[in-house]
Amino acid sequence: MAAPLLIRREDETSVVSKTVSKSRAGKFRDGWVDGFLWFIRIAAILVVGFGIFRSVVMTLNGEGTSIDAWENLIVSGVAQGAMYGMLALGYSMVYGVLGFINFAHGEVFMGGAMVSFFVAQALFDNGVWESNFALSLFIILIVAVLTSTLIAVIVERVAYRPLRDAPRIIPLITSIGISFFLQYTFAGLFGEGVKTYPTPPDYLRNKVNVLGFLPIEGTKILVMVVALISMIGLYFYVQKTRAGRAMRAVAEDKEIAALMGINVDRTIVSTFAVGGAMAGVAGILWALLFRSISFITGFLPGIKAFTAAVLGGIGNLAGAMVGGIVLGLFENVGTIVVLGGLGIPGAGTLKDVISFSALVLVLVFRPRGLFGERLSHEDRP
Amino acid sequence: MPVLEIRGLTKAFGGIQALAGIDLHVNKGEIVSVIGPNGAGKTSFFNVITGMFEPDAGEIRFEGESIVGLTPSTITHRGVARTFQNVRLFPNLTVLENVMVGRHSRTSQGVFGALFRTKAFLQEEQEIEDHARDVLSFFGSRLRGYREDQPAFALSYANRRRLEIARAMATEPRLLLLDEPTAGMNPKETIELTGLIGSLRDERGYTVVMIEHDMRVVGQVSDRVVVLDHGIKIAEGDYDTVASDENVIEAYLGRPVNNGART
Amino acid sequence: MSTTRSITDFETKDVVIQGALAALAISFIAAIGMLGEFNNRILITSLLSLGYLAIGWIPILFGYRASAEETIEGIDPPIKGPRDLLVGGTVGAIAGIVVSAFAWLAASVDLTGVFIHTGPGMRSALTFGQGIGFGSLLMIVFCTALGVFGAALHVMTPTVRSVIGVALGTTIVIAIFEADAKELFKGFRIRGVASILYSPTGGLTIVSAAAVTALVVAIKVYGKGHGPRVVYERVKLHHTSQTPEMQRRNSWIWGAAGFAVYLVIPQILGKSLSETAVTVGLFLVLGLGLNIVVGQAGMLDLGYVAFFAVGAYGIAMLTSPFRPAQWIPQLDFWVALPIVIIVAAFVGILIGTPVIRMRGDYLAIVTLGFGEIIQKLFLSDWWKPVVGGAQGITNVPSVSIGPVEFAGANSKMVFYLVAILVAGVFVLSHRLQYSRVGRSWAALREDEQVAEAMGINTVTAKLLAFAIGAVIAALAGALFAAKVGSVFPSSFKLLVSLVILVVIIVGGLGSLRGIAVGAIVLIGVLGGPTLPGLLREFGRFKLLIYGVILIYMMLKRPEGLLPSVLRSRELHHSELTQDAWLDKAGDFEEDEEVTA
Amino acid sequence: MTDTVSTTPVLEFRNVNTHYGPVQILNGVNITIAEGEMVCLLGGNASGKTTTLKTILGMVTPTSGEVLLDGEVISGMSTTHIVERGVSMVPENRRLFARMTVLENLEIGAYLRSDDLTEDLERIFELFPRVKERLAQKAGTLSGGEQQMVAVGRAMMSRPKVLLMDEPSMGLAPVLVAQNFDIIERINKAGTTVFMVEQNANMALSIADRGYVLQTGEIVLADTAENLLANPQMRAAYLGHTE
Repeated sequence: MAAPLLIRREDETSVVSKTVSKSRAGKFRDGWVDGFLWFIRIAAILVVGFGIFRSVVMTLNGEGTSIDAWENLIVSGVAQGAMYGMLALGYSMVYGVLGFINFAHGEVFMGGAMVSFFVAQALFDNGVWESNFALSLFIILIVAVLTSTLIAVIVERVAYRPLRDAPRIIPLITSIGISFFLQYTFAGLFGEGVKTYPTPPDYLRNKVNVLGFLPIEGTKILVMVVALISMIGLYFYVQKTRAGRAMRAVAEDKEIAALMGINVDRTIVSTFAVGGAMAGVAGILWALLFRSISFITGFLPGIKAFTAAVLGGIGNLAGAMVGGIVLGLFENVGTIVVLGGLGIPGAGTLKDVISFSALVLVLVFRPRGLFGERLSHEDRP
Repeated sequence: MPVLEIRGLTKAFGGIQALAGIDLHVNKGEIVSVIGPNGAGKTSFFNVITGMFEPDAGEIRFEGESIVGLTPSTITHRGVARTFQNVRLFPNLTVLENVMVGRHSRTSQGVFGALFRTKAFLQEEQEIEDHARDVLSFFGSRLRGYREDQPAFALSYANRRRLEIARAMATEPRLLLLDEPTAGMNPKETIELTGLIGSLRDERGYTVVMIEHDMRVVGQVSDRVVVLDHGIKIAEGDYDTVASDENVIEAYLGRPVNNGART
Repeated sequence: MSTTRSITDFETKDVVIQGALAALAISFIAAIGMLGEFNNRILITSLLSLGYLAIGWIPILFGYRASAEETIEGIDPPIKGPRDLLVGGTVGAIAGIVVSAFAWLAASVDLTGVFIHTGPGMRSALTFGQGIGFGSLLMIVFCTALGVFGAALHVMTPTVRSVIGVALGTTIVIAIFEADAKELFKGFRIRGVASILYSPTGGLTIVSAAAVTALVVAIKVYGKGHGPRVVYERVKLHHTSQTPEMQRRNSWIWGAAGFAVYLVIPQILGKSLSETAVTVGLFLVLGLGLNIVVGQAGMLDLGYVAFFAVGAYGIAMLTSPFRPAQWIPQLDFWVALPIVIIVAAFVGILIGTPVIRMRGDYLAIVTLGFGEIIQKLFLSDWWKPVVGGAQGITNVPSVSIGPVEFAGANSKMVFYLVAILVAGVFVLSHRLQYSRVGRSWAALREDEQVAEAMGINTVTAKLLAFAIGAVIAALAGALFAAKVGSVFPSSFKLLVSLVILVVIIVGGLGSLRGIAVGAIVLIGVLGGPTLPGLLREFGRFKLLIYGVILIYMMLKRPEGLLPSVLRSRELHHSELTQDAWLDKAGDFEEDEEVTA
Repeated sequence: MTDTVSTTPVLEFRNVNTHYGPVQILNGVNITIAEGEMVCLLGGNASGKTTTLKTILGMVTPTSGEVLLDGEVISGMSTTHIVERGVSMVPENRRLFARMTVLENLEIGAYLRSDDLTEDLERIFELFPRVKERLAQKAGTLSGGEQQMVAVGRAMMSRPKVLLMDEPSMGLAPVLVAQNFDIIERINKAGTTVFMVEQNANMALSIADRGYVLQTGEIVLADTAENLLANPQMRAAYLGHTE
């Protein structure tokens, strides 16, 4: 529900003050709730701190996680985090502009990865995959980006645009429906089986000594490089181009943006398109990292990427990337190190618990995220 | 003893000083009007009293006890009720339900009573409904009859304002804060409501603090008028004193721009 | 002025778009394998299969839509006539041509490497088992005819339309629910009817289909003034004109009648129908519970399955002889239940506390996170010594009251328990809604700040909703564990939360009747997250259809099938009136801190 | 149409009625603004000022009557088109894009133009030298007075035929209000037609040429600024005195 134009809107100073006074008022209001929240915060710090401490001590004593394993965990964490980050960008952008969580974004990502799987398969069958991997990668990247963009734009047009003025819980629920629809459409069209991308060439699977001392798997370097390039491209687009400026203006204040003559509808479409394109890139990164894909691949990474977006401060693009990497590290390192350090068995099975706990803790500790800027939407009732 | 006693009340939002050390007291059975230009800090004043914001400094005593730092619901329970400047009803609830919600802090039945329809529960429900109807009757037939079952959003603007006052009355306040009660009403409705505000004091014994822009309303019912400007009390006294105060006229109408000589 | 339009008076572009959309929809249904799979299910012998029903409605719908004009206020719609039929036929023909092209493509290029369902099965279904040439012709004729039929539905008077619609609808429903109808006939000891209606090879015979259709038409035409709606209105009128004493006496009679039906139902329903009824009942309980949190208190909880899991696991851990943690004493169901309820309420408050200050959508995502955390913990090696990890807990004993055992295998008996629970939760929801507590939730949902200013402690009110919702879900879970006899983490996936949410949203958030309808339509007919519904054939496509229904409802009818008054007010009336209000409010310049 | 070109008003309301659902907001409003004029619309709470502006900008379509810009009917057009045709607004409370730099804010004001902006920027720097110093700063970090300059500058970047000002005195300290009105006056003297909605009557009328008074959707007074200032009804409306 857009506030009617010309209703007085808080200026920046009072926005800041509102948070301040709210949090302060909170201390007085519901004593025990705040007490409980503080209890959670302190307990979380103690538990995590203790886990890390014990792990470090164990490593130094030569038991438990080895130095090599630490390195591996960190590198995997960053690479996986870069992928989450790419995906988080889409959540962040849509949230920034329309103010709702687009649950179906994970499916946009899955769609790109799924369609380009068939292209990869074809390239592999023709031998191109082996003989010219760079070209193949480029092709599947383009296919994934185009597919994801197309899905994102269609979804916006068909499902979200008519709901522009509905209470924002309505598009949220709609996006759950779209998520179901896309998942089972892909399952229906392409089958429910798990599809496995052809293996990348050997030189990518071997470890490369970065800076002479840090051995990193080639695919992971590739993932980080692709993510970095996409991020720079996106940054340039959003910060330096006319369209990007319009996008930011619409995100800040749709009504005033319209007053400037910006076509708000078109800008929103382009936001979905860019978010979709980034999801397409993320799909390829997923393919490089995990290689296998099925129709339900999108959902969990989707939710986790939303966590990353929240972690970094939703609406903040650089924050989304950083949030992704923090989450990736948390998920990889945290699982083994914290849970291992605490002596909890079967830490591997608790990976998702770790990421969702991260989500809960972030929202308890710092709802605005690491780099949280307040968006105009957040001030809405 | 004054019902409400305020000392040195201060509240800043970012750099803007909404309230800068306000002193005020309200005696039992008084109607005190707070006037001042927009942005003078009037609504902040209400928000701080009702606990929606906590003051930076200062003391608020209601019936002798400090209410600073209490939650809004506790303050309502103590006996302070308010209306809102921009009319905030529960738009989809019916007129009657809106008022019944106001009885919340004066009633106690919980899940158990509701589930088993205990005698106490049924009695209390009846009491809530009767009281709500009684409060609505204060406005004559305007909110009674078929209107009771209309959703609040279907009411006319003036009726919404009336309903908001009724809802506040249902909390059985000993101090009633009215935020621009006649705004948006036509002259006829304004006159009618002015009379009702008077009878809030005279017949029902409420103590009222009222923010109001319409000086005719202020003039007719106020026992005292307090003028705020930029968070500071610039005048206080009976209506005539305040209305002829040069400072007040200047602050209210605005000074002509000095270099405003046109070519 | 109404005008007759010339036969060529239509926008070519619009017609082509409608035709293309229809073709897309048909090809989609074919490509996901629905057509091929459903084609094996005969509805009317040698006339109609479920597969052709699945695509046949599309040309009808698009033909109807293309011929219908948007009614513009103040301008009389043009007189309907042959032009509309032509438009409908053209749309159908375009659809048929494009679909045939698709069939031809699938026949000449092997697409099955990518689109796995585009093999011979689909091709032969799209060409009616004929060669590609003649088959295409048939498809074009099929679509054109249905397009014309759709347009004809638009052209005919509403009365005729409704007669035809109801007649065809009834016939198709009787055909679709063949298995269930047979079970019912068996229950009523009139098995003979089934053998008359249905052919031994499945499906209605042409004769019986025609007879059913004719019968319904006859009833509709000659039975005017005696239809169910008229009777209902009359009963209602009669009811409202009664004195309170009469009403009270009548409600006793109704109650007794209801109880009798309740006792008899499982005897009539066969095994599979009672199984479905039990599933519907459990989801209805869950839906009503979630409705308290979402519909009444206005907090979108996406992790509701967590409480369902707590209830199920709680009972399993306390009552199963094979419980992994043998140090926990084994208890009787009725002793364990209060413990489970208390634990569930506690978990509800525990999860509720950190989230109640969050804004709506953050609350949704965090509760979703909690739901996932709990499911993953039940699955983990960490908790395995207590909850059994992926192997779950088996041999959960069934519930017994005295000598009567509500055994898991016997769904007829479980029905009795579930029905009591449904009734109890129904009464609870209803009574809460119209009480001081319910009003405080309503106020909270409408405007939290004002609710607080009216003396409502928002923290307590929200946590109360969470706790009550949790307890209701735990009750359903407890019954579920006792019914199935085992609990596995895979029964408590996020999907369950989402399906419950879909049920209450499709039915009508906040409307108890609506939720009942939602549960029956979705869970009963389509099936739950894992369990099949009456339309077993839909198994693989269930969630796809869930998605479509959800999107459609959000776009066209966000208040649900049987909306609560309050909810539709929120969504509709407010569109008009509130605007004016907001604008006025906008003119009231506020002081510094504008409403948050 | 008997109007000759020279007398064609820049902005004109012809008997405009506006409804929200069943509620009538504007009731037969007639307003005429000639080129180069500064006209103010005065009115209390809920008088319909907001709706008047919304109607000009195409966010509300009149149920009857029409709004003309330079003799051309603009009611019914989309906001983008109306802005393109030369209407621009300084919104109440400025509403800059706080997270963008001052320069970006100014550039976005000229979003619909693709020609060179240097000249316009120079013109704005000339009017407000302070703005030039702050170009790289985030708009949200500016002081209230500076923000107002940027807001006016942003609106001027589209080279509007009419500049709408919505409550320029709202929420500002008196010294800033004076500064603000000074800005408006300079803009007007530099040749831009200004239509200002204000409730600070004295202030507005001291710089405007003419004024309209709106009450519950109807124009109740329309006169030159001097006459309005001297009008006893005005004083009555604003302080409740009947003199």
